[in-house]
Amino acid sequence: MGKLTIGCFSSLVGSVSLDFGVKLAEAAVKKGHEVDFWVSSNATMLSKKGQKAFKDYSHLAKTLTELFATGKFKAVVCEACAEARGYHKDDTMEGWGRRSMDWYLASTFSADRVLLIGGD
Amino acid sequence: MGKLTIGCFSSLVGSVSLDFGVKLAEAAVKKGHEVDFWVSSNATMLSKKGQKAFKDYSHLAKTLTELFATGKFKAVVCEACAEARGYHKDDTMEGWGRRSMDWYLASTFSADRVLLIGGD
Amino acid sequence: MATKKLAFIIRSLPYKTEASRLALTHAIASQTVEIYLEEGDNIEPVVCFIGDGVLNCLKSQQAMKHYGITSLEQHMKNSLLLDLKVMICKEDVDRFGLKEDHLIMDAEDVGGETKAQLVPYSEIQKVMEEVDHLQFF
Amino acid sequence: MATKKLAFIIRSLPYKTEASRLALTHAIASQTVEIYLEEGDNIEPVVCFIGDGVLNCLKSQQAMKHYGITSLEQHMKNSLLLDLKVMICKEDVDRFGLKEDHLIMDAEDVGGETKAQLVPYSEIQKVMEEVDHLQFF
Amino acid sequence: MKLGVFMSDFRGGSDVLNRLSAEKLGIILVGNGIYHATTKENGKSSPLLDKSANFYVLSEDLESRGFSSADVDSRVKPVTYSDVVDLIFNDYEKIIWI
Amino acid sequence: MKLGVFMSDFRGGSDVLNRLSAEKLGIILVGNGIYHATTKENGKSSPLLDKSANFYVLSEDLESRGFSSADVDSRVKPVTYSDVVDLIFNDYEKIIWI
Repeated sequence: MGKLTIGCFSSLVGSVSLDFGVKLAEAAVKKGHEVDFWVSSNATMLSKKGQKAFKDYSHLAKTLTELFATGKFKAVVCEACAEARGYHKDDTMEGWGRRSMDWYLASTFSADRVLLIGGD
Repeated sequence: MGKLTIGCFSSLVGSVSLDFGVKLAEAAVKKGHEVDFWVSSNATMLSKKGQKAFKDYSHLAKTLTELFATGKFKAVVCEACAEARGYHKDDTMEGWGRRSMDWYLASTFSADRVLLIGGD
Repeated sequence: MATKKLAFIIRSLPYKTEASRLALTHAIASQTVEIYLEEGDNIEPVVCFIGDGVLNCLKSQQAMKHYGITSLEQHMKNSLLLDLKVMICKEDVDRFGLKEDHLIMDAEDVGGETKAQLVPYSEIQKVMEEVDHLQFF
Repeated sequence: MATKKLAFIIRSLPYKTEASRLALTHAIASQTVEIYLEEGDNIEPVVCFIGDGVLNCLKSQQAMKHYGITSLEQHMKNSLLLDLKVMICKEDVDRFGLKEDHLIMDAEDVGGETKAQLVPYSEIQKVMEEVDHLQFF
Repeated sequence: MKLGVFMSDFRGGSDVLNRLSAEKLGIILVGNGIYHATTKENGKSSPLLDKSANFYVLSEDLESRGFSSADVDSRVKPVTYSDVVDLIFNDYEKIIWI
Repeated sequence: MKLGVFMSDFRGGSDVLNRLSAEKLGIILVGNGIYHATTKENGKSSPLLDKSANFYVLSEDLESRGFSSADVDSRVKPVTYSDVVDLIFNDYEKIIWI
């Protein structure tokens, strides 16, 4: 079993790149791997508490909660990216950490595989 | 003097398309025109209260406040887009309205010019 | 008493960005725009798919099954159900080797009567000239 | 006691998306990564510009003046100031008709000693082979 | 029609732009669209500039990316945000963003 | 190196991908990258498929866009998220997203 670090850097809420990251994490954890998940830039909002489910947006909160419960999934949001968007610590969804970018780099140190999901 | 309706549909926070929209609105208002400004999708966060100024993000809050003060600038955010992102009414920056999409269409009815800024 | 025409020209692929989805949801919002307008005034949307945008019109999109989101197919059907004018560029459909049979041309399964139109680009150019305002997605 | 190498390959144009900015800010974050690691362990970033990405390296970017945001120029200089390894693909620079003189090759004006390197693509390919993990922006 | 097109992209959108026809056509290069005005590849200017149209480029976006008016192709006129407002209201009736 | 590439785009990124060389190369078409596997233009398949590599396409992304395995070029193998995890850990050492 290995460790996969996924970074979602500028993937949008509303695109399916973020969904890809979460679904890949889910599939990896199911197979017994460990996953670290980092979001920054426009992916930041994935970690916001109180997202309302609409049929036009994928709603990933439930999957994330299940992933946290496995103990094999860590997720952290870029602190500065969140603050710049006016989204503060109290609004963070349960389970998520808030750290600076060096957390992501440190996570890659012990990772067997690293996938950075960039793009628009 | 005319009326310009600007829609920022999927422009990102962190791209310069949103900045373009706000700066164009500013230039139009300075020349005596009236501007209606609509944000939806990932542009929604422009209207969020409490955005912290970072040097890596353009900080448009000050310009918006000045624009509202002219009385020639109306700005409205897509209600559903905001709720989907977990950003609720109390968090809306002063001056902004929250409406459904038909507000944008109605604004185009009396507009002399309409510019939809789309893109990634 | 006036009607303003508004074109929604969709040139983007679906799902990567929200562009085509937003075009359709905003076009559909024309159904409730009257609450903001004077008696008798109205907005008439026209939706046109050109370039890569025609790939939004493919049948059997299973976005709800896999990602839990409304497909563009569903949005197109809703548009037709509400009698919106929907045009698809024939040259682009041909370029991709698609047939009318691959495309969402009606919303009969949900009780719609209006059909989408497969038209040459020149017809879409005419729409662009006729409408009051143009928007590209 | 180990050092892991991490490549940040930048292929995107600046400003439209945050991709190139995020690459540099994350590469720079390697300066403080030790707080999360065991004594003696470290992360060594290498930054490479290829394709359209080389246009991030142009001098005289006035993004702060016009948009109030740190320019990619500033981020590149910060990277050099912190002695990060920065490589720029020569074939792409040539393709755009640019000369070394157009590019940010050092951070001397802010007291930096490390220089950027203008190298053939084959050198960047070598970096990709050497590093532990690859990331494309 | 009198059509003003904001071109904000360097690598995409040309297919759509090439097909547009208008009695009067203005193309305003903004954002990463400015590279069409400044950047040659293998010695060749952007094919976009061969289209029959009035070309403008937003100075603020030029300068943000490290260029100045001196770098701009002679077919393209540098403009400010204020000029753009006048173009929108005085010269073109419909305006789109690509 | 053994390099796995996630190709998520239909219109961009090919320039970068074409230059990559690897002892073992896998290209996994995801998101709008799936059109490379399914869509011909003027009767021609995507030039991407001419590259010497192992090609995969994510079934979920195919089906979301209205395609099925029957529409996929014979050079490309449909895979699930679970298969992708195995490709990442067993077949490739470095993985990138374009």
